[in-house]
Amino acid sequence: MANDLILRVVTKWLSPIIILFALYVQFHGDYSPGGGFQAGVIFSSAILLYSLTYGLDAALQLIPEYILRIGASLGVLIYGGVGVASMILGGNFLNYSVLASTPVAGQHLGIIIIELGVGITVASVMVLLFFTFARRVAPE
Amino acid sequence: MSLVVNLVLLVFLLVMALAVLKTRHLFAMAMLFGLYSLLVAGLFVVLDAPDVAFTEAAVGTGISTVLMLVTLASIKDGHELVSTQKSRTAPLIICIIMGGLLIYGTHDIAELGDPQSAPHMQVAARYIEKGQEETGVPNLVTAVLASYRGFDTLGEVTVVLTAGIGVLMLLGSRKKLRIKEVSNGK
Amino acid sequence: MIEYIVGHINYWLIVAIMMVGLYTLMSRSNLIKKLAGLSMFQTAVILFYVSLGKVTGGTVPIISEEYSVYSNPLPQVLMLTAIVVGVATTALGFALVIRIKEAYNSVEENEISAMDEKE
Amino acid sequence: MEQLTILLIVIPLMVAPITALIPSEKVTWLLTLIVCLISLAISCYILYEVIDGSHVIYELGGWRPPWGIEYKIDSLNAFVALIVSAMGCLSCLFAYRSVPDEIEEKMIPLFYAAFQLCLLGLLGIALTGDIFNLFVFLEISSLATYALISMGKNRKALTAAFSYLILGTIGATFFLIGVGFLFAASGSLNTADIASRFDSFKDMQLVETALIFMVMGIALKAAIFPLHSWLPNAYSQAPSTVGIFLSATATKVSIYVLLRILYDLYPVDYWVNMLLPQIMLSLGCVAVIYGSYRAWQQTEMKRLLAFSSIAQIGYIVIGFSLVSQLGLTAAILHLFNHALIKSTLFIGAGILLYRANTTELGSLRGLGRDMPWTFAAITLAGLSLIGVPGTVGFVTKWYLLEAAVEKGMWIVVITIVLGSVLAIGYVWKIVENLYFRSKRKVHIQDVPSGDSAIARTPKTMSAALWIGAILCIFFGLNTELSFEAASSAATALLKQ
Repeated sequence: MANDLILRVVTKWLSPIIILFALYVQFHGDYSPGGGFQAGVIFSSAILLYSLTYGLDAALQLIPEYILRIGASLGVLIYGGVGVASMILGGNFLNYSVLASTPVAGQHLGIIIIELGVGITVASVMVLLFFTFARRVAPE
Repeated sequence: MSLVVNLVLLVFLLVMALAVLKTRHLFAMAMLFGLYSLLVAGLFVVLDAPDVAFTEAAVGTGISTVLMLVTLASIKDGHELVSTQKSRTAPLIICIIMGGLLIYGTHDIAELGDPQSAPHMQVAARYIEKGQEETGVPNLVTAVLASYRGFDTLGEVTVVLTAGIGVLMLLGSRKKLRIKEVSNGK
Repeated sequence: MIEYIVGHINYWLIVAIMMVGLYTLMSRSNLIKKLAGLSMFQTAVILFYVSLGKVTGGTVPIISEEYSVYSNPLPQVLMLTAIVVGVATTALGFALVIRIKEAYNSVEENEISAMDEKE
Repeated sequence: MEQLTILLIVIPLMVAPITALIPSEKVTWLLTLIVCLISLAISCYILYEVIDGSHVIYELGGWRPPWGIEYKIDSLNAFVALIVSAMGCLSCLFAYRSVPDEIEEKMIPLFYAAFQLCLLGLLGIALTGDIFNLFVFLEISSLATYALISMGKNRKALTAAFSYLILGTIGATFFLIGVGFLFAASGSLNTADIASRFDSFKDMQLVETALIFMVMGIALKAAIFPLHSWLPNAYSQAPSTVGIFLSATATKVSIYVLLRILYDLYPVDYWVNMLLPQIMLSLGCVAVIYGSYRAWQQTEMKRLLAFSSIAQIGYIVIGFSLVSQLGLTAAILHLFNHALIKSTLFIGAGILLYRANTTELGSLRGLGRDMPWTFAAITLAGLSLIGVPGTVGFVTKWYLLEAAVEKGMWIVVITIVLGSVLAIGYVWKIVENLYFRSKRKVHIQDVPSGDSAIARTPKTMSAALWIGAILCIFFGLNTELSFEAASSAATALLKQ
């Protein structure tokens, strides 16, 4: 597939748009359908598309595996970290109300941060899954 | 109207499920499976659940189907064997009993869309009433997901991480792992 | 009677789909097909939950001034989690299938258990 | 105090992702051990606080139940959390030398991360007061378990993990269906909330079906008799460390969930006339006989122990199906006692595997004479399994017999005695092969792997084995401590 000009051009144009859409879904999830999980999966589909057209090695150059591993852990740590931060600030675990001056602002802030954590973990793990599986297909 | 759409989609879905069951060509099955997920996503839209539809479309039609295809490509085996040894009556009987039990259970379930049913009257009522006020987020699904039941979502992210770790443990090494052909010690 | 059927038929259909999934899982020997059946079974359960959240005349649970009746967000939230759990299980299952194929050179349960018994 | 309870979850949750990234087997092992020890300390403290019948309530996210998720910890929660974290410590101690021997070096950090996630999942199940949250943590522990089992050396480990994955997921999905039906009837997911409003919807068929599906799903995960088929392969093919941890905790935690459903979520008088106790009781009895008999037939030590687990689960099922304070106490006490006995025996089997590279009883002949101390500890644990006075096994069987006599169930009494006789048979089989059979020509020095380091049992392994064996005797002689905890837990369950 890597030699098909149309596919290559379309992928080049489409991937950034998909990533942009993922970012929209990520940060507009409070007002419209969507959120960290959906954004993560959409983001990973952009990378999937790229690696299907340009090959696994090219995609691995774009995003090396160790970054994905760190990302997978980082997302959970961000989420848990928000919980721990709210404990340190005197609330219960995951009580975002204490994170900002007013409870509602705190809630909103907390939700945005944890959604980001979800997005990072999901995107990393989904891409990681695909890479790990796809490596088994590559002729050795 | 939405009930009719709902029923039509459900019938399609049943047909699709039967097709997955019947087909012997595994690549065709993967495609049918993707279609099945897409239909489910459509049903979720009819049921006012765009968030779930979004996820199902991305996960069921996207990730699951892609993983299934990659697995098929990796094992290089596109056909299911016609198995004669495995008994099919026992599973059929079990499924009929389970299905019968479930239908027995749904006897006194509230009708689809009944606004007076217990799930709407109890816990959820407060989310709709005060959700935006308390969390500052108009999308109540996000509000409940991230705040009221934020701990579940933390668990969900942990599940994703666990799956990632598990798959890396299984397929992570580039070389094929040496595996003993016989049980230990023999 | 007709009212009863109209009120329940969607649940019956969902149960039927659930059981087709379960039957696929239990009666087939091919491991990939088993996983597809498992996934269909779970998806049908998810569908059941989401159906519980529907309110007639309601709309998507995103608060806005134009609407006053909303569908129930709770089952939707629960099922977002369940979908993720489902895909995580399926991914792990596929990884196991690849390893089983490498170790046994087969993905048919019958053949594999025959090989296991020989040892 | 309240914040401590959540730390039980938060610590493994924050440490596991970090563990997965550290490329050092020593550091990751140390982190895991620290996590287990801290969990043990916290759960001991919580148990100490609630043993008088009080509760610790923790509202996650600061939301009041039933809108938010709540932890409402009584002595049963704390007791189960204690079992899980104590067994975590024991298997972690054993892991120090066993894991590098069995797992590919590159995978060790991931292995320990998965181990911590499994611990996290089991602790989460043990603490939560919300049935959907329970499902989420059930899946965390299950997914980690499937991955851990598949790390076994033999290729059979892969098929064992796969069939466990299929059956475990069916079980979890059945549970989810049950939760959905209960939610359709009650509109709530909080255990206490559902229990308090139970009368308003108890006549619905939904509620009945919900109970059946939840019990079936969890029985599958707990390997209660006809649904046990995944267990023998899963436990015997898993790496030794995993086998120890799972045999001591996984089914125990599932049984705990069953107790919660039957005694807490549903009122006892709802199901006591539904034939359910009779069915469970007969399944328990069949499990005792069947499990013991199959164990006796086995020629491989780990498989023998796994079948014996099915029988021991049968005792626990008998205990709580008697529906009495005493029976319930015996069941809960046996959760702890059996965890202790089985983990000790699995540690013994793990040491034999490490030294002799096999657990086939035929190949182990006479090995006990070369390793007298290991052999002595295995024998002690074996005696506990039979139920010899002075050991933990005796304590539970005694209470169980008393409970059965109290109810006038003579068949149950006969079953328990018969089960013990069969237990003598299969424990003797181990002892006989290890000590009384003449040695085979193969000496441990020239085992197939031939490593000179293997000629000695590592200190950490011996320590784990002896801690287990001594505790078997300690809690067999000092019954007050464990009995008080179990009976307080039983009271907490029956009160509601």
